[in-house]
Amino acid sequence: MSEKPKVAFYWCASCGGCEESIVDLAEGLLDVIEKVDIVFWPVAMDFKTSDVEAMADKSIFASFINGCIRTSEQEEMAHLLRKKSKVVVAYGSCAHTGGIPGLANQFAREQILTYVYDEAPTVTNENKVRPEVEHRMNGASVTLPAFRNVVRTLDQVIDVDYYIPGCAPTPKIAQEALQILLSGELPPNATVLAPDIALCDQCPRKDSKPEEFEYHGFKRPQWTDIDPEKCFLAQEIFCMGPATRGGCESLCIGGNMPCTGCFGPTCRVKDQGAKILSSICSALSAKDKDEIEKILDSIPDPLGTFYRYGLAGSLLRRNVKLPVS
Amino acid sequence: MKYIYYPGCSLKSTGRPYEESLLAVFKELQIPMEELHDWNCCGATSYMSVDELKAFGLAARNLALAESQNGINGNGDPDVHIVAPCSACYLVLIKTERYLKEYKNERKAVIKGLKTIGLDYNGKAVIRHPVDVLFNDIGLESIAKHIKKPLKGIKVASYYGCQMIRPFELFDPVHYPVTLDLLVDKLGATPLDWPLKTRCCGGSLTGTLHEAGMRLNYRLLSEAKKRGADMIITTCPLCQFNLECYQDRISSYTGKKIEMPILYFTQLVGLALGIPEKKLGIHRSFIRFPNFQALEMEV
Amino acid sequence: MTSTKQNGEVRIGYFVCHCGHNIGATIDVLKVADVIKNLPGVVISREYKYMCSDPGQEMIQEDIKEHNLNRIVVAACSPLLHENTFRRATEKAGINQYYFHMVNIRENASWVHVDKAEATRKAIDLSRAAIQRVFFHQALEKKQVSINPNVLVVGGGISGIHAALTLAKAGKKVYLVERDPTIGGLMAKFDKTFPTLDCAACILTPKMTEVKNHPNIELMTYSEVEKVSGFVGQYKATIKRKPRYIKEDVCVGCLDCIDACIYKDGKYYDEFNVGLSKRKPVYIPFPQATPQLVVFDPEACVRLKRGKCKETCVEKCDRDAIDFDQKEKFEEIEIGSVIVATGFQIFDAKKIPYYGYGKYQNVYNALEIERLVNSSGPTGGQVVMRNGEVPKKIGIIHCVGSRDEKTNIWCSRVCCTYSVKLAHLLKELSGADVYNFYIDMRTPGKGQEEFYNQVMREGVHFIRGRVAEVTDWAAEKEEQGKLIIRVEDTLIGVVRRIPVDMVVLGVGVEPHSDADKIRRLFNISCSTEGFYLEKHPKLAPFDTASDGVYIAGGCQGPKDITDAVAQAGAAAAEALALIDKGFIEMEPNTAFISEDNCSGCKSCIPLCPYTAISFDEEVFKAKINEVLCKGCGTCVAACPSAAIDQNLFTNDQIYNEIDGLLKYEIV
Amino acid sequence: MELKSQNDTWKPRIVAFFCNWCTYTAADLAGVSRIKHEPNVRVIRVMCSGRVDPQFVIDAFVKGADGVLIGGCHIGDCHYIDGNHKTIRRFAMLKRILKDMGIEDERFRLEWISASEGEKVKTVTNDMVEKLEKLGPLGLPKKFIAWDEEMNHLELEISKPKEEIEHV
Amino acid sequence: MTFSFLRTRKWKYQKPSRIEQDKTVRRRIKYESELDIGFREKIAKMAWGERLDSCMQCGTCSATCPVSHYMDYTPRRIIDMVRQGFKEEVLNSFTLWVCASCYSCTVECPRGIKITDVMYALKREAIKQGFHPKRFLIPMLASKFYKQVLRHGRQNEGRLILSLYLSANPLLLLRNSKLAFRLWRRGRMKLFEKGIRNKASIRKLLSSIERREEEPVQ
Repeated sequence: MSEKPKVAFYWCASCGGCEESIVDLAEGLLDVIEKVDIVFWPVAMDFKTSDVEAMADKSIFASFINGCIRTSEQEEMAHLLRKKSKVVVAYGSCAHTGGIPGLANQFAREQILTYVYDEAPTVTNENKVRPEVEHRMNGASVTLPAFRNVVRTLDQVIDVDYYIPGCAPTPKIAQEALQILLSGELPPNATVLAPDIALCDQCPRKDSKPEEFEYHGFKRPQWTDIDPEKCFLAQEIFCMGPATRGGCESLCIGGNMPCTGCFGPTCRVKDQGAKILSSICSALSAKDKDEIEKILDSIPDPLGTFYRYGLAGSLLRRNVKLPVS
Repeated sequence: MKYIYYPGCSLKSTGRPYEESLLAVFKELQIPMEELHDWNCCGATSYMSVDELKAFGLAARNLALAESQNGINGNGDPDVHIVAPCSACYLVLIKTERYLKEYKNERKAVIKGLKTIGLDYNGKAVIRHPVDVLFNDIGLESIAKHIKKPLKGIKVASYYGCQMIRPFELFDPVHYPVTLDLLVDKLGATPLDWPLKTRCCGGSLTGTLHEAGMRLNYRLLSEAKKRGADMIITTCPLCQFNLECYQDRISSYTGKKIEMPILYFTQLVGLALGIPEKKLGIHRSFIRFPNFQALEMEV
Repeated sequence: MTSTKQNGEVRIGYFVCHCGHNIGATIDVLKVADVIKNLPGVVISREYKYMCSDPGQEMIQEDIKEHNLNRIVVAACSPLLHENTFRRATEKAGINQYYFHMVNIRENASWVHVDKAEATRKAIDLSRAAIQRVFFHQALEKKQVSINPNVLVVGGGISGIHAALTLAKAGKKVYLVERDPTIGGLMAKFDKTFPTLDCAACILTPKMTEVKNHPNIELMTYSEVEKVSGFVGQYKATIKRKPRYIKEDVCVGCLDCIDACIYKDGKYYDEFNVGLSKRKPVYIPFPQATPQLVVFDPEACVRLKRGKCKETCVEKCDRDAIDFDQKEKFEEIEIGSVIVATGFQIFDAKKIPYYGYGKYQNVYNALEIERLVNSSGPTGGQVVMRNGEVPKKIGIIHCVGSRDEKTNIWCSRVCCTYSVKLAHLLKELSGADVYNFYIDMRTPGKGQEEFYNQVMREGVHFIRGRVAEVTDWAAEKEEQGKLIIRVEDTLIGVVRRIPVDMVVLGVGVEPHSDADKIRRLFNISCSTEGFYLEKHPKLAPFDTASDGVYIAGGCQGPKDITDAVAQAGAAAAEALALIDKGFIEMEPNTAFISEDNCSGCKSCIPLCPYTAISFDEEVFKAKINEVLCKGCGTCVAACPSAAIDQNLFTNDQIYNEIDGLLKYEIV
Repeated sequence: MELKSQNDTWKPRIVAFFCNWCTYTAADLAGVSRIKHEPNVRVIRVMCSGRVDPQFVIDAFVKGADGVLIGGCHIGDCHYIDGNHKTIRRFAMLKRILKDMGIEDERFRLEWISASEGEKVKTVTNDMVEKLEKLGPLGLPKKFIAWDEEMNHLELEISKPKEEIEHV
Repeated sequence: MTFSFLRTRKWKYQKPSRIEQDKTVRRRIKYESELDIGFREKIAKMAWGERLDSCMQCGTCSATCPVSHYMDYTPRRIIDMVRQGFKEEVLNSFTLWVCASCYSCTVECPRGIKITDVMYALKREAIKQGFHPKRFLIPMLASKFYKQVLRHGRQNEGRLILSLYLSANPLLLLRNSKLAFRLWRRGRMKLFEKGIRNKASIRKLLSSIERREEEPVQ
């Protein structure tokens, strides 16, 4: 047993889909278990933090952490695993670029708490109870992790060695990544373990995109009869494909849904949203201001569209007007 | 929308026929209008000569009053249209509005002053001349529908004066205004094309620099007469006063008899709309237009 | 950070220029050099009085050799001015010229700022940005493009004619395109030219004939440039040939058809005589028109309008030259360079209502007077007004539509002199009393002041003052029935009313109302007023920002015949220099696609204005044709996966420039 | 390493991307004509305003610019036919994004300045500086540091023994 | 000056001599040191006249002015004199007071100078510095008007003219009595009219608005 490399899995702010994706390896999972020794996986097995603390520094070969970092506990765990691991892998969009939870960076902490605990239509909370960092009752005290102001990607908290993109990472890409890591020939630091070329490269609808085109407005996929053979952009349905790293086997496209960008940008791009904006808007048909605005109105939530998975990891990270604390 | 009527001092005295005819015509055309409560003098040219900032303050008080009267503070209704029939008032209000918009320090000082008497000025008030309202808001076509007595056979010289037209090009070209002529044409009369449409009548110079004032008015009257005008219509109480009330004196200086009826354009419109003369204040004129009776006989 | 992945160790030499006091007076050059010295990668940092001087350049070269420098940054004037100077110096010292970068601390800093500390800070920021940028510079080669020796001349006025003849004489093929039925332009309408009073027709018509007969000139009248594509050396232009309804090669210009027309008298506005006479639907603009061909006016000709006519003209034409079925034709020509000489138009005096043009029949504009005094004009040179009388008193008003914020603010430059000329001609021909009303009398140039002096001595009145109004309203008896000019005689200081019979408006000149169309075809910029913008107001008044496109004559600004011809000659010489060199070197600022990174999303393809990007169906990736690419960088900014980059303006270079500019903040 | 005294009084810093043919030439003209204006603008020359990648704009803000100005040829006058059309389209969308991210409208500006409009360089610069002075610093680099300040608490907590934390 | 304010005799239409002959012998030259150098700037500030300097002395203003015949200096000369600092001459000039604010000059000026506003500024300056001629009606009218509005909030034409003529030249009253009577008979003149309701508020408003001269206009 002890010869097998030790591996840890941990989840932070995430939906659990990434954990699911590991289970999704199916038979592949057995191969993995054969090759490695899982020393920490709170979702599946009973380990305690103290178990990890007891390990020697750098004794874990690789820690796969998914989810972004929102609470003090997640920070603490990230730091702990960093200390104990040789390699830290950000697993999935949330850890990689912020993911869906990263969109919370549009709002202040207080806004979120108010909505979630007071205003959400499904909530009844007459006493206005809010989670507290520490609660004392009858001389005893209970603690909760602190809810931070900012949603962070993993690499904004600790140094990250590799990234496995995707929401969630496909079994194929996860397995390939594991194999690379286990092969012993480690790629250069901070590599994203997926092809460094945009999705269009592998897109089955690539040929159907015309060379000359312009956008007169954008249709919403849920209200549109989508031609299953034709490039989404050519149908004036917004698709993140051109600005998104490939490697996902075009799963969404196969399901007749446009790409939403979960694999993040290619390594040459600093800001995925800005890039797709630049590319799409350059090709609008409008010539004057009002026409342009009219077309742009057909994208009702530009921030959520361009930065669906990348807000926390984008250049600006967060609404800069929001209070610091 | 309700227009706010800002009469100014003249319309309450020498310009009474103007006020009477204006109100009558607006009533006939069913244009809602309400007098500005507790208005004060606009300051005219004289105030500008003594203290400009105070002149702006004086005029701005009216604008502020109008804004609060039309409920700008209450429901944020931006439709504050002040109708200022006297050209001098009209220009002073417009100039105030423009300059306060353009020059920050002045605006600050004036608003500060207004606040001391419990008023606020937002720059929302729009200043309109009745000619502008009739021409652009009501439209010649809908006026034409109300015409009961077309003014056939009379030749009318439109005298626009200075301050309605200059220095800002508002609703008429500064060099060759046409609105009144089109109106006259619509009423059935013949507009006269003459070059002195916008030449100065002298304003208050008739009272202060008598000779200059007389000569300016003589030029206007004699040129209109030479070109065959039956009457001159004006848009400003001071122009009307100058042109009308000094005619006998000008006649005695020059030795040439001049008898030219000088009407307000609203009086002319009123006649065409079939409003009785008395309601239009025509009985207050010094010089009678002989054909009025005949006009009433028609139709 | 002294080395980058691709470029090995970077050794930067930084040189900052005082430019005498031009930079030194506002920017603390010593301090700048001192700060930059400590930046990573900088091996040497120096300041010098005049960097562009020979010793300055030698200093750079010596330092390159001595310190083994491989990057050069010079902070001095604008790169538009001296970038090439320093690039050459860099090249001479043995390193690729594109390892050099220039920082503009004169036009962008010292000349426009007063605060010394702030200007110095700005110079440091800009220099730091350049230092960070040059890390990512790479060795590049200029690309060469061959030059097609054919030249397109647009506009057949005196400038266009002169330019075309100059080029043709040098043995180059010239296409001369003119939109009117004849060449000759405005000058053909003039009678005499100032200040020498030689007859315009006598000096112009021989040149027109020469154009017609020159084997190297292909004359395309009644034609317009419709479309232009390509780039310097390799332009393609589409010329629209409007139908004359005459077979050009058959018609001999006998003009019999004009006599035969069913209209016995002229009925339509005569463009050549600016409306002072009428012409028939079939006409020739003027007797010496070149080419000698008639034109049918489709708006006027009954046959063309209604499709039915007795066609007496066709009957009369024994050469069968009339062809009513002619259609617009489009011809494509290939040229290497272009001379634009489209001229100017005169100001429309109707825009100034108080001068009564168009209202009073005896108010004329200057061009009408040119025709009126012309011996071949509508009155045969008799000064007879529209009411049939000979004027006894004439007022000439200068600066109509010039020097006025409400119309055109510029001085039209020719009006003073032509007004003096017209005063002389009118006085001579009619014997009338002539009054000139001027604001300032501007008669610079050879012989002009002498001419003015001569006309003054002939007894023409010159009154200094801008006319406020021309009116027919008489204040006194002697003014009855006259036009009264109201003006302040500013030299005496009184306001005068001067009754005259005839008023001549010295209208200014302005860009053609459709000047924008041509301008955009050839990518020429314009100044605020709309005249075409020259590359440099002093040193390149005939060149434009578009390579291989030159301008001449009135389209560049108001000018007289002398200057127009001189400029046309200069433009032609410039085009010849380009042609005889045979090729042109172009900046290697093209975009390129890294094939490994391109996903083939085709986002870039529709964005290229020059169709330089194509899709390679074999590898399913986009490709840029380096020859067609002009280096705008639009595709680079739009590539969603950053697979495109641009030489000289790479993403890395710009990011580092931004970083360098703003580094001061994080201390 | 840098000049330490630079931060004494805050002055807006504007990063400007000027196109080579119109606005950069106009800035040169302003220089030649000695039209004095505010010294806050730092110009980066690009061949066409169409080269300005939205990433550059965001990057400039992130690196500490208080405003970003793009200068190009007037519509219809682009040296590259219609590069500025692309700029204006991207600009419109980028403006929306920046607004959503809390960056005020006045901080990001697109101006058409032709080669002959040296005077306009001055008016635009001065106007923008005036507006930015009113808005105050954007200061993103400092803001980022401030955001991450909250993570230092964790390190404090980690460094303390467990029991202590429970009673804090 | 030869203005005769009392001339009521018939004027025949005659050509007046247009160039005035001042026969008194006096020093007509001004040394540069006697000029007021700050005058130009002061007036430019007061009159929104940033463009004063661009005047090219074309004379359009004078030629278009309907009353320039009555001026001692034409508007063009006034503009130049302001620029050169001839403060006393300008403020003593009748030109300011003859200006009827018809704005013709402002509209026509090819350099966009707001000449009417310059005239207003000069009037203000002249009143402030006490420069205008005694018993000259126009400035007196302005100050009477000013006071009346300050007191009542509105002005009354009849009473304004009455008080003006009373203090200037009671004979003028006599001349205009017939006109007044005719107006009164037609109901177009009242000597008494109430002003605005809250008269104190006008005074309060106006006293609180004071321009501070040192403040730049823009």
